[in-house]
Amino acid sequence: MTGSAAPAQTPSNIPSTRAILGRLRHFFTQPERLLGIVLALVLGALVLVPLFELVRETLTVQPYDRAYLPKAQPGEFTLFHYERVFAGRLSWALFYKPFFNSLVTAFAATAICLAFGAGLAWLIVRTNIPFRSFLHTLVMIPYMLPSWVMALAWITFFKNDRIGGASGAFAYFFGVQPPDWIAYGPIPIIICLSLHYYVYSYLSVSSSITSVDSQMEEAGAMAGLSRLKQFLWITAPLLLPAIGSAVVMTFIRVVGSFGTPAVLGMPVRYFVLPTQIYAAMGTRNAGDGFLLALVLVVLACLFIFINQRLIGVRKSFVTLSGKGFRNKEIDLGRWRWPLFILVILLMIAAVAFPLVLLVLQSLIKTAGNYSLSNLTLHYWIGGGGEGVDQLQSALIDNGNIIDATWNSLKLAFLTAMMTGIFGFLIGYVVVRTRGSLTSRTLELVAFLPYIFPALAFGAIYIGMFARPFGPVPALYGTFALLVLICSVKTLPFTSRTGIAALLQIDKSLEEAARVQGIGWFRRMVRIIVPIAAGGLLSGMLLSFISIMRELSLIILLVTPSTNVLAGVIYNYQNQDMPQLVGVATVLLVAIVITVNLVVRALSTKARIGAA
Amino acid sequence: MSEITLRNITKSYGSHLALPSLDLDIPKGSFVTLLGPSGCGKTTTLRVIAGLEQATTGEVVLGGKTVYSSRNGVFVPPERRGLGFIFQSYALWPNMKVDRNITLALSEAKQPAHVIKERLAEALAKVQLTGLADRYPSELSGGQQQRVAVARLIAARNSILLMDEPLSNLDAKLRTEMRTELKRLHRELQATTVYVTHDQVEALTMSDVIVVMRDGVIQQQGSPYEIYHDPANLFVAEFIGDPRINLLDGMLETVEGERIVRFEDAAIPLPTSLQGANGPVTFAIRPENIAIVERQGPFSLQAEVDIVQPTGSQTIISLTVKGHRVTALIPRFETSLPRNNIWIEFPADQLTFFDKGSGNRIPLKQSVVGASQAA
Amino acid sequence: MSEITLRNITKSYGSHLALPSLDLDIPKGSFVTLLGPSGCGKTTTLRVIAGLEQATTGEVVLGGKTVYSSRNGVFVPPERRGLGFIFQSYALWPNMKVDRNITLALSEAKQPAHVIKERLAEALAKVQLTGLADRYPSELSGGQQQRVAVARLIAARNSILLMDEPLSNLDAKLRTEMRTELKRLHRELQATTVYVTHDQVEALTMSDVIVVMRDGVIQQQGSPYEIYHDPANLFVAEFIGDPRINLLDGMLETVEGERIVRFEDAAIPLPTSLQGANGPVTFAIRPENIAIVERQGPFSLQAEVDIVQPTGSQTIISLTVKGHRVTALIPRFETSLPRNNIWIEFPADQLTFFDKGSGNRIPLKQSVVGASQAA
Amino acid sequence: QQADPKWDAWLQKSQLGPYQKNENWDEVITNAKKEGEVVVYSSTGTMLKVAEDFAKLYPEIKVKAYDLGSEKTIEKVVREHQAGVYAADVVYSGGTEQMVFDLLPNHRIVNYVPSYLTDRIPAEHREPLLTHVIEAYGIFYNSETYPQPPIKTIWELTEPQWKGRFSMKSPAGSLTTLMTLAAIVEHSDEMQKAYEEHYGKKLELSPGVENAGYEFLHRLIGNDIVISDNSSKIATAVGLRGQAKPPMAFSVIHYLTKNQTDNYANAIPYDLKPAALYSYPTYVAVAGQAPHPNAAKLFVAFLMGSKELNANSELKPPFRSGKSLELLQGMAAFYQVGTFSPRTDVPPPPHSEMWPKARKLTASPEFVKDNIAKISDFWMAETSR
Ligand SMILES: Nc1ncnc2c1ncn2[C@@H]1O[C@H](COP(=O)(O)OP(=O)(O)OP(=O)(O)O)[C@@H](O)[C@H]1O
Ligand SMILES: Nc1ncnc2c1ncn2[C@@H]1O[C@H](COP(=O)(O)OP(=O)(O)OP(=O)(O)O)[C@@H](O)[C@H]1O
Ligand SMILES: [Fe+3]
Ligand SMILES: [Mg+2]
Ligand SMILES: [Mg+2]
Repeated sequence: MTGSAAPAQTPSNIPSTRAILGRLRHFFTQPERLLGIVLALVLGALVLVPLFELVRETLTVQPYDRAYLPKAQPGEFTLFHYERVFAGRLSWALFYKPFFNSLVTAFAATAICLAFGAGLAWLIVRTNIPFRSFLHTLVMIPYMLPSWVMALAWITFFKNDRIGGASGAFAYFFGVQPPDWIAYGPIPIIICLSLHYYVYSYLSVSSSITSVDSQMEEAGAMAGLSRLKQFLWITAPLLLPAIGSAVVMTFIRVVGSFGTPAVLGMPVRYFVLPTQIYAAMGTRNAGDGFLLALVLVVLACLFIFINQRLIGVRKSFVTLSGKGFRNKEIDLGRWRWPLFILVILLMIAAVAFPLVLLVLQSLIKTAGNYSLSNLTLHYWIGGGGEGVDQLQSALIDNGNIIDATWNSLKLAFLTAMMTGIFGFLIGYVVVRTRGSLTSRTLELVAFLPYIFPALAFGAIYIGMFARPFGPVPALYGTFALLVLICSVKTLPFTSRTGIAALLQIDKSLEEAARVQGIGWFRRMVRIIVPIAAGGLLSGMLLSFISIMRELSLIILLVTPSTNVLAGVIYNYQNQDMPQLVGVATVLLVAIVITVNLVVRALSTKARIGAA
Repeated sequence: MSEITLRNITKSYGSHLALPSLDLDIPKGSFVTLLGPSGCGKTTTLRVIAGLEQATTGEVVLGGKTVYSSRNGVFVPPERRGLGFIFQSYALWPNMKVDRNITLALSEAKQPAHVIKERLAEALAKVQLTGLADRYPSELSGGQQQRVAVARLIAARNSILLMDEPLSNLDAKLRTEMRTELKRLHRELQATTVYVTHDQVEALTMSDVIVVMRDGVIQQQGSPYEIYHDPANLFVAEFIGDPRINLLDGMLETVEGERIVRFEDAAIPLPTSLQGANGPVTFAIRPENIAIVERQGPFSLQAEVDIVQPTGSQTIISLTVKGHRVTALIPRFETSLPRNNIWIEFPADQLTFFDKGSGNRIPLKQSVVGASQAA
Repeated sequence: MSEITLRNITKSYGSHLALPSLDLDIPKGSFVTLLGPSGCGKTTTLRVIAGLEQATTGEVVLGGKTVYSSRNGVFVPPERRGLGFIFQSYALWPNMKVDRNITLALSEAKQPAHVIKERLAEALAKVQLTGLADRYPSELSGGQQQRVAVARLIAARNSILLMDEPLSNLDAKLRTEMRTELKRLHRELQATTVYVTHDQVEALTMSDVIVVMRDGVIQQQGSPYEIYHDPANLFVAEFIGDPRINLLDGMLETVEGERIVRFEDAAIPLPTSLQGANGPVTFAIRPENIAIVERQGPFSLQAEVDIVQPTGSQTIISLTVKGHRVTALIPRFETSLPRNNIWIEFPADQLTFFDKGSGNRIPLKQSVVGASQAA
Repeated sequence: QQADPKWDAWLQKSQLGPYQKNENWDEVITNAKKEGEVVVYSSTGTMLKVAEDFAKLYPEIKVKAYDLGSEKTIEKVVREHQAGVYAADVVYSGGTEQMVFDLLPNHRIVNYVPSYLTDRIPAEHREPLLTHVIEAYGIFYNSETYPQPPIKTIWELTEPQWKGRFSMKSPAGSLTTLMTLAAIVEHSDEMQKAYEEHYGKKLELSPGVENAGYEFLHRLIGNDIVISDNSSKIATAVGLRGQAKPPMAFSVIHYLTKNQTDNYANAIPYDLKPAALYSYPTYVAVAGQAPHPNAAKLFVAFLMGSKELNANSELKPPFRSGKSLELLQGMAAFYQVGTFSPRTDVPPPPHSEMWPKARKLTASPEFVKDNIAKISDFWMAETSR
């Protein structure tokens, strides 16, 4: 009490108990503080406990370890996994080589993503390339496709005789077998990942370019700098923070991505960390699996840290504009149309190419034969015909696909809602308590799920929610658990957009309502939510998209009645039913794109304007 | 009667003490301006009154009711203080049309529809925006947005109005006009108004009382006349007045019973009532009080014309007097003056003296103040 | 000799014609201000001169060299025009320290290191920023940033300087001071300067020539004196002067060979040299030219005092005269006036007349203009 | 394992394990119908078809069959049990190591053999765990390109002409593939013999390699083996007609059916030394603490085929309908070459004439228990070289 050194220590200046109570009451009547504490606790339980569990599992004897540690009891403390993974005879195979491969693909893909993303952002935001708003929508579509779609398409197209059987479309049409290095391994992995994940760089850089005053470049021109030097010395450094965050986001996603390396790496035994995690989990070697997952987590943290060290200090660059801001459109001159065509070609490669192949795949009777007579609509509308698998019902009465579609939609929708609400609340608390410990902690914790490998996250959630967890009843096997884990995993999307959206809203907008006697809840409903809706909605769309195609996160948690579309596709893939893989994937993509376009159209109409 | 009372208010942000200890009484119905440079704590004071910021210690009494007291742990949140507030950014809600912006608080307070309608119409009429009720704020010009913010205030009919630099986003001419309108509005509503600005012209033109602040400490409090003519210290003297007041170093002397101030080679006789001791002194003269003469007089100083800047009704003349830069202001449009052959005079009754150490004004005896007022 | 020549420049953005057709000659070494309301095409004009924007048609000649001609397909890009430019937002490069901001153009032009060092020191000294070379722009105040932008200009030593509202981000007092400094700078560098502003005070105080624009069309071009005293039309008259000029509707009549203007029940005798025909007319009088008298005279009108606003050296008085709002300006500090019992007079030689239809000024015979100038 | 009263109580209530005496089959059926539901975790998608068939016979009982793949079936059971959730009734999976040496002793599952079948199944397929079907990996070649088997001994696959032309499913994530590798390693003396007979020289082990079984894997991988994620694709790759240089592969032999359905040309060199077939069992068991034990029993019995089924039963395709279904019951969906019932009284499915005679290698549960992790590690180390 005496610690609050009042200038004059007369007894009346020492706050009374009542005063302290009043202060406390005031503290808790500030909704953002109370909310902050509640959110921090809930998120802590949902995010930090799994992280703790992950670490704990790597340090204990697992049932699988019996063969190695005959005397140990499962659950005992051990450093066995660390020795085995990092120093043992197998560490090269188990860890170092995949780790190295991971770094190679991830760095290369990140670099290409950055080049694509930043280039497109510049073209679409700054230049007079034709049909800009159309292009803006178009370049986001690759992100809506599941990333393995591209890989499947790639292998369908470039498959050579290494894995034998039906030839790929390339060999079929051109009569030449593509070499192994084009068909499998690091190069196609890098290309496929790049064509998918460049969207992060695009979004980050394009919004940053918009906020760079083009007068900076013009001042460069007045100083006699050539176009190139203007870009290198002025624009590029200003974009550095955006580029940095794009690099982090992309790298983490790419290095943790499983589907594409699994499809394209396996035939030439090109393993990366996620495939090793999957393999370890598959042989029930949870200790190794979790430890490798932990490596990914640490790698991501390291990356974030380095990025902040290198770039974080200069965050203030872009916010430096006052009155007289200008965003000038650069005239591409005669390059206008050629560049437009180039972009369209890129989009054809990233969007049309896989989609067309998938549609084709869903229509073909016998794999590898692309002649017209080999096509059938059986798998879409039934009707049978010669050479089709009569036992597989067509989409229209394939309960399997239809139920799963329904589940997927329900799951993605509920997740989007949940993350929308929580992203908003987190954004609100983080922005309103900016500078405080609560704010920083919350922001960090809300981002953590992003760096958590999905498979390990799912495995740990089973353990946590199979029995009552705190006040929460055992959720295992319920749909609610799926919604929960999906919400937590995709929370980074909405919390980031939520924070960004709320930062745009001047505090005074809320205070103006406050002094007029409008209570907290009404303020949220009437003012803050409607204004933040645009930004939030784009975050929710991201959640929706990623859950629609999510598999590794929930594969251990789904039950037949809660199976999702991605799971069905996975099963068909395993059962080698390419037609139904095609049907279900096309369906999935169609849903995602449609929902996206509809939501955007509606929000524009409602003056919300999702980015 | 005092409508707003701040007692011993302190406010710290972390380790930074924004308000060391503030006492302020604002009489009912008056227009009080908090004036000071950026970061001096004006906004903080206003927000403490509104309850948007909780003071660290002290007491706030509004209309006789204690709304904050650190001793008794009282804190009435802003939504129950019933104040009107205009923000620098206007804080119009971009998702609502003008009418909704003005009436939201009324409809949230469950006022009957016809009351809301009446008040809306009245408020719009007062700010001359009738007919624009159906626009979004983004479809209005800066000046119109400002008027909507005012209309919102009018419709709420609060007895205390707080305004935080409401005109700072407008351009010069519009500001001149809105100043007049806000002043007129205050006369009509008779609401106690606390107005924050760092623009001294706004403070001079609109206020009943000006409170000049610096680093959270009140420097001077008084009518515009007092503040302009009898600044309490160098800080206030320099802060008020555009172009800036001329500050010169002189030497106070008593020659044969007469007090004079010696500046370079000129000696200016002074009224004997000046209280300061002999020795070095800073004296100040406002640009408009410098007399420019075309012939050398007994107390005149030779000056060289540097820059002549007509602003319309006045002309600012930058002069060099014995190596010192001096600004004069004459009440007419002048595009050029002869560069040399110009003399200036400092009328003795227009000089203000400041202690070189403390920067505080050296007072005259009371009767003499009246004399300078008549000048 | 003309340093900058624009011939028949048009500029359209898509279907929007920002500059319908512009001709402008700017003499070497002069300080020319483009003045006009927002969106009138000032910035566009400046950017066309700089080459940052390519005109749709026309010709730009800088220092005798054609740098743009739509007819011959000539276009010299900005980086090779060798101009200095200050942007409204200063456009300092936030990733470079002050010294690099100032010297980038020099090192780009492969100047030897010692020259660069000298010029940097000189430029910093001129803008009084010596010692801050090692800061990032974000570590400077608004005024200091502005000075860095000026220093960048000084160091480059271009013979043509273009400035786009360089003072609009500063607050009032700082602006007054920077105005003087820019003016002094111009005198020292003797560079041809084109200055864009929408602030009429800046234009009046700094320019040799003011070019008033509206919707891309030049309304009047002349010295500050001409623009202020002999506005070509109602638009210019209203745009120039703060507080705004008073515009009143009267009736021009000829009574017994004498010309008078009738306003309400007063008749004001006019110089016979006024050329307009009898009939309704708009007449204008600047606030500072209204005489306030305390006794009714032959041509006086009774007025009611509405608001009194002292700005320091002057006081703005808002009056109501027979239902019309009239603003007067008196050159002293006044906090109140008796509300009634006030009369005002419009000195006949201070009135300006405008055609009610076209808004153009009704001229006097040439000799009489000189007379009004002496007043 | 210590005595666990709760476990014991459940066994008693469900009449399983030691309490499974004088089984009254009608009572089981009645109770099962009362329970009304059965939840099956299965490693194969075929179970979904079985579920459909089961529903035809017992419409009162709702079947929830989960196709999870072998590793996830086990993962799910273990995780659920660890968390105290008892959702599954029937667990169906391969993977001797886990099923027999982890799940069974830890009471995650309990062995159940319908009493009426006891004498129709050889003991090794009843104990410690009931085998539902015996499946096998076979070496596949393309019989269109090679009218005669292109190799005589498995060692030829390590020769240069098969470089990059032999594929198999990755054992990481496929317990059955791992079982195949285990069979090869366990029978390393036979592997060695085959080598020495064919090449007429002593097998030289590479440095650090323990025996002929490992040596074979070492050389096979060194010969640029192609790893695939999917056996069906492998069968397609080998058997597609019109290939000039088709690869060979390890594949599940029930893909031989593709020869009929899709006109592929897959064949197995049955005379291969030491063997062309590597068999492994797929187990079915009642889950520990199953909520619907009677329905589980009924489902297990259904899977094994009806009482009436015998060696002379007349079975006609399509097997999953009519009389054949009534007889085969749960076997109907499996009834094809490559999946063989352990019951001695079930007629072999079509095209499986060679099955009884051909030489098969099988890994024994004990060997698997002690060596499977080592083999898995060996594989990982070798493929990452
Ligand atoms: N939320 C805050 N956290 C920390 N310091 C603050 C905060 N708000 C204000 N301050 C500091 O308190 C001091 C007073 O700030 P205040 O906003 O009251 O100044 P002001 O007089 O309104 O200035 P301006 O004219 O720039 O609006 C400043 O030094 C400011 O940096
Ligand atoms: N890049 C552009 N694209 C389309 N229209 C433009 C563009 N730049 C300017 N305009 C339009 O051209 C007209 C003139 O603009 P300009 O910027 O020259 O005005 P200004 O006189 O400088 O105004 P301000 O005082 O607001 O800076 C305006 O109507 C403006 O909307
Ligand atoms: Fe992805
Ligand atoms: Mg403030
Ligand atoms: Mg402009």
